[in-house]
Amino acid sequence: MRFTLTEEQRQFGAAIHELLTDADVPGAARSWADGDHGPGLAIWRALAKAGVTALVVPESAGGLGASPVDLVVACEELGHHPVPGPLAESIAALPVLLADLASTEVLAALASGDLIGTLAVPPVLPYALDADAAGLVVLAERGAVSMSPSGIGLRSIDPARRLFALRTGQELAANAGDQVRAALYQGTLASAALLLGAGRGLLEACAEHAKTREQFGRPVGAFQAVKHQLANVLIGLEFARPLVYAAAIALGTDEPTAARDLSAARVACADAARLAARTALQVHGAIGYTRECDISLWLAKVRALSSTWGSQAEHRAVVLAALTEPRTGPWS
Amino acid sequence: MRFTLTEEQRQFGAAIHELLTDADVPGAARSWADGDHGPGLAIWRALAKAGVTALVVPESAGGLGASPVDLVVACEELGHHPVPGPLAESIAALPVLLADLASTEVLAALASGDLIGTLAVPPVLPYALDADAAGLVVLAERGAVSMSPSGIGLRSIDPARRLFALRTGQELAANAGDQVRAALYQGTLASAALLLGAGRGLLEACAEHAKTREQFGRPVGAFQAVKHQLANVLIGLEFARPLVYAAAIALGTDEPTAARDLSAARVACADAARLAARTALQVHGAIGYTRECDISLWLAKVRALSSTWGSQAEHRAVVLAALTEPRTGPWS
Amino acid sequence: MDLDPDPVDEAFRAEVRAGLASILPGQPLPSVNTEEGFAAHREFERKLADARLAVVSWPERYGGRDAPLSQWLVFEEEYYRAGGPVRVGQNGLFLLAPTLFAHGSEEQLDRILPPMATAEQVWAQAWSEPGAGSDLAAIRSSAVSTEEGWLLSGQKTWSSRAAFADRAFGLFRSDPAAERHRGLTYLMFDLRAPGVTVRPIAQLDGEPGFAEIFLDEVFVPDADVIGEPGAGWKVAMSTASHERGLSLRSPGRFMAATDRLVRLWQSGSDRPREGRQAHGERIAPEAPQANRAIAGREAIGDRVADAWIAARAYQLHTHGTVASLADGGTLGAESSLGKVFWSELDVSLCETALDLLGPHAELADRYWADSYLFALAGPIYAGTNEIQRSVIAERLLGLPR
Amino acid sequence: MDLDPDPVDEAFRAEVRAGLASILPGQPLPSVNTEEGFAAHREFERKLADARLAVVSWPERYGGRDAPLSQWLVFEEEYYRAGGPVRVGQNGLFLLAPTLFAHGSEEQLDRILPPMATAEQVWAQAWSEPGAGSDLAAIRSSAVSTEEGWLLSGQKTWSSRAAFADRAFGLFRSDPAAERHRGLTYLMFDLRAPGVTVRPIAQLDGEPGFAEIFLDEVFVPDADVIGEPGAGWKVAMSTASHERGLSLRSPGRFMAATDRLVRLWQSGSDRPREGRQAHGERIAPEAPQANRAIAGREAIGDRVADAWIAARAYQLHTHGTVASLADGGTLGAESSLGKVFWSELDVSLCETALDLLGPHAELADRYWADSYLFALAGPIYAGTNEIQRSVIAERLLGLPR
Repeated sequence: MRFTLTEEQRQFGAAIHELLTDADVPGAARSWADGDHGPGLAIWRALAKAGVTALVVPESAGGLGASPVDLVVACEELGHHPVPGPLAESIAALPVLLADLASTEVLAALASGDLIGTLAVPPVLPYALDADAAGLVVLAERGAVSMSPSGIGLRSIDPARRLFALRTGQELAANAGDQVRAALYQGTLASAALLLGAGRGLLEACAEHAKTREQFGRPVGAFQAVKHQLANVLIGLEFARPLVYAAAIALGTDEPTAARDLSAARVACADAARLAARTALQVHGAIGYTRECDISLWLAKVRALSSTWGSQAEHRAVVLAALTEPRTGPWS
Repeated sequence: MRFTLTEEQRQFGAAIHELLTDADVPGAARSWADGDHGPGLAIWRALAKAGVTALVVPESAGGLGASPVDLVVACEELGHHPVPGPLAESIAALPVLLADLASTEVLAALASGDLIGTLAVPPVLPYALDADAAGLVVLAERGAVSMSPSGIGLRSIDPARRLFALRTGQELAANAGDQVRAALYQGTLASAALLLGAGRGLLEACAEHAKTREQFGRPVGAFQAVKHQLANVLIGLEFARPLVYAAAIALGTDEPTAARDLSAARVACADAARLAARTALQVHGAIGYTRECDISLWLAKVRALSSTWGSQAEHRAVVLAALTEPRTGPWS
Repeated sequence: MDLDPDPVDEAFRAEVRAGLASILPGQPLPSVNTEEGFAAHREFERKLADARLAVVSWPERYGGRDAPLSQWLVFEEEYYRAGGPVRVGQNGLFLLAPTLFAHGSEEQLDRILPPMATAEQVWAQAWSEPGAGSDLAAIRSSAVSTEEGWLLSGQKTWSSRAAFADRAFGLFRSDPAAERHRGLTYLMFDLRAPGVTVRPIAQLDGEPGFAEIFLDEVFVPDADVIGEPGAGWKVAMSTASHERGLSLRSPGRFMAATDRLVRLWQSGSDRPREGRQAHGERIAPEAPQANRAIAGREAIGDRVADAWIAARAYQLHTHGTVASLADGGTLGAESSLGKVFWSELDVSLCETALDLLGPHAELADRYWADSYLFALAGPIYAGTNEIQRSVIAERLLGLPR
Repeated sequence: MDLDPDPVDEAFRAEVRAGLASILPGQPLPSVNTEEGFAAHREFERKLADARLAVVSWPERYGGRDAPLSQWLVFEEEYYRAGGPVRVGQNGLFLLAPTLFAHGSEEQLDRILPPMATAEQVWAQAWSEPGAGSDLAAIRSSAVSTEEGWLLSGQKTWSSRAAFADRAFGLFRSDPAAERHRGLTYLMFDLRAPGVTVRPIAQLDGEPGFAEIFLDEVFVPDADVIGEPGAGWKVAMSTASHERGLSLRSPGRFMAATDRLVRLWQSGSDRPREGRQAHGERIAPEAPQANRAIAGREAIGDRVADAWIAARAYQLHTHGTVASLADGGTLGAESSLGKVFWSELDVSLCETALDLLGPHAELADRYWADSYLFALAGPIYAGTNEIQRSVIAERLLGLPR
């Protein structure tokens, strides 16, 4: 047993972090919210060059066939910064869903980043995220998978997310329940890592703010109430992270505990990110309640993401069921 | 509407507080725990003289026939100090249970304090508290009420509580479901007020400790972490109290919402008292973990009392059921 | 001690209910944070004033009914029950007016209250500054005394309603040599006066719910000082207690929201029960099937129960406060207890509803999503909950500063 | 990155399991806080040492197996899984021994470790003083240097195991002119030496789990100073990090407790599954029907899930720490994260179990009631969680002091 990232994986994460630090991700997220996908798509291209979009695509189709652990490494950074667009959908769920259903060309295009995809899987995932920015829009309903004409966009409380209810279109497969479930698992794993990253981004912003913002003649970070709240956020994140890696390992090796481990990771990551969001708002005060403040980029995203790819109640129920009646999973 | 105590009720509460402040209640509680009921019984006699034991007994039987609000006033102080013995049983539940079932002599003896009673109502109340200190031990099971020979005493985590599993004895009534339920309601109300009082006792001890105990060169109460924890305790108690009075009013006027109001009050009082207990231990540190420290008199009592007279889960379920399907109550 | 409804209050309730039913708009009004919506809300306030429902607790001469506090609570219950629109004039009605009643001159009352009641004049608050948030005593905006009055300069921020309001009130440093709580003066000013620049700030929901106000030698006559010059802190603190306490968050709001939460839990829809029409809400209720898909929702039941218990506790606690005030009591540091309690209750009940809505929770422009974003501000404004907890510990528990 | 069990570790696990099965008592031992129970626990430790299971991670020459950290965790998992008794020697094994390995002389290691491993000598800790709890640097007990050694005077308190232990270790002020962290010396002393008075203190459960120690010119030879005189704070801090971190609360404890909680939730009984016999526990498992009567227990399911998730997180986090230490990493302020996490997890999982037991929860001398009382001490000792949170904020997040 060696429960730690390889040096290569660390470097991969650091490279994505560096790439995104140099890019103006907050600016791109704001443009995305205003309907201008340009800067965001430029970041996607840079990420594609770094291999992020190819991770989950099989090697046979031009992808990297990487492990779910690599996906987690990438997604934590994508949430950390926070990159707009249908990340869990395009880089995690769809490559799994379509591995056997789509042509090599489609998979290769997903891998190269030339094609961005999104999907809806009602009722778990009733809306397709950012279908207006995607070249591939997939609907999976009752085991049937089809290409869908994208519908009308609905606003999310996260202005950088637009949601689309889909109609059935050209059928890709009629009986793909197993692939759909596998895709949901992979997307859920990505969402957990995205939430973890978002929590980290929020905490870092808080620490920075608490060191510089002064009230009552000293930095707000010198007050015990602020210290202890931020310490709790760090504790939440630090103990959520190993659960995500364990879930990635279990998913990658198809362990019978994979569903349990995945749901446990999602519960912990979403709880930790929610605590980070609540705390960030409290530590920032009114400035945190504005669009101008970067923490707003994470606040609503955490709320939105933590209720998609399964709700907290749903994932807790999965864990409980797995503990008491082993071998059940969500969406099975 | 006038949702405030009368001047008379305030004075009644103040008188009990004064009486108990002058008595050595902590000493009596420790003796009670050691099996010596003497000092505790002396306090019971003083309370009887002040009218506490007669409150719920009908006037026709020599009692005061007072309102449940008066009972709450008294019980908050009894929890506040904290008096040992089967309080909710002897001064609240039994007078209601036996009003129609027992002789006037028995009721008059309960009222005068010459007789201390206790009861078990399995499965809600599986053990009779302090049967070894009671002259009247009652078992109510499946609607049947009987005088019971007291069984073997079991230790509670509160050393001042001894628990007795009962066997059926001389039958008082075969079909007294309504009276049993009414008795449980009255006892639950008393338990809520006892918990509220215990929370207040804990908070006052904390405030005193925080003002005098110094660490790092200043009183620990000057630290924000201590301040904010104690503020949360006060908030919990202050917003639990009106729920208890509302429940007392509803019970007294036999409102259809009585069961809901009672359960709401119990949930809030037990939660507030539990928070007070946890916080008290944290604020006191190691000294709070000892028998020598007075807060130990409340700590285990809060834990014990908050799981008897219905659990928190049970009472929350009652509230939820009443909101969605009005006219249901616990134990109906 | 009783909870029996007062017959006079209940008669008043019936009148309020009927009055509101006749004037509440059939359709949700557009957002108060748009020019159109602001105008629509102002227009609705005028109708409320015409029905003598705008300021029921004020003296008749200012447009009120001299109603006791208990009836003000009845009004609030009915208003939220009916789903009435956001009160566009709330800064004036609930913050400035109580200050004027306590410290204003007869002339000020006569001049300011009537157009406030009709929303002819809508007020913004101008408390915070970039360097003075929780630490309000760090105010640096200045009021320089001149022969004719005062010249205000500096920057205010987080001014709610300032994007479209007419006038504003706040604290200014009138004695540059004095520090912190001393040497501050409470002043009112015109948001359209020369020297005033208002820059709207987009809130989390994207709307300009508040703004920055830049002041450059803005002239204010002496008549617009409230209380004594230099005594502004004391004057403002009486308002702060109102802001934290009863007036800004009456229990009616939470009872109505909790009622809705219970319906959402029970049926998967929070549409009003038959016979009750929600008026004036911007937002459609959730679809009936919305929460049906949420596995594991049973476990959320406890949180629904807790939300109701807390809302009920807040309502009862308020009844107690009303009785205590009627007996001549005053509202002091106790209002900090309520501030922390209602603001956390509000967030928690919205979060519970969103969790029940699962993947539909993130849809914007819905009742619960909007309420949630609004609730998030509660623990921050009117003195952060951290500040309130310190106040509680020091003033109510006697802990050392 | 993997979680595959190491075959060598698994072979070790099998050996531990078999070894424990052969020596664990068939009946719960009497409480370690009684004279009889203390002796029984000491006797059990001797058996453990005979089986070379007492100190698996120590060098062979001191009674260990030179086992890597991963095998120490395996040992702990098996020990808790089997329901092994409280380790009576834990103060020595988990606090003093790591300090000796880091700062002790060869002579000290040779002299102190072997009888510690066999529990021939049981150690108490003597950190706190009446005026020095959270603020450990306020220590006033003195060590006066003499020609032959040191004379210790003063008062220690909350010394766990001191009522029946043989020896103790702690910090003493050796330079009366120095303040706070400076001028302290780390010393070991005999609890039966002339001048030592031990006064047992009754804990919440009524048992003398700790004691006060009064010292009146107690002689200690130079050989019983650990590290340099005056450098005691630095020496002690290395121990403190161990106390907070891995060694005092290995994940095995929480996985075993959570397993039991799940059974309680599921079946109303937490009796071990067939084929697993709980050894050495003082307390009988709960009766099978105990929680059947608890209405509303469904809502507790989420808390059961959360307890398991947290225990699993702690276990995985520990695997990460083991890997990081194997790569040459060190355990610093990060141990504060674990301290807060495990201590809150412990309380919360016990509270969940008690809530499932309803009115049976308060019965004393049962597994969960005992565990709960024990868990309550967690957020207090080894540095209160408030202290830990400040350490986390300052050292890991860089917030100003």
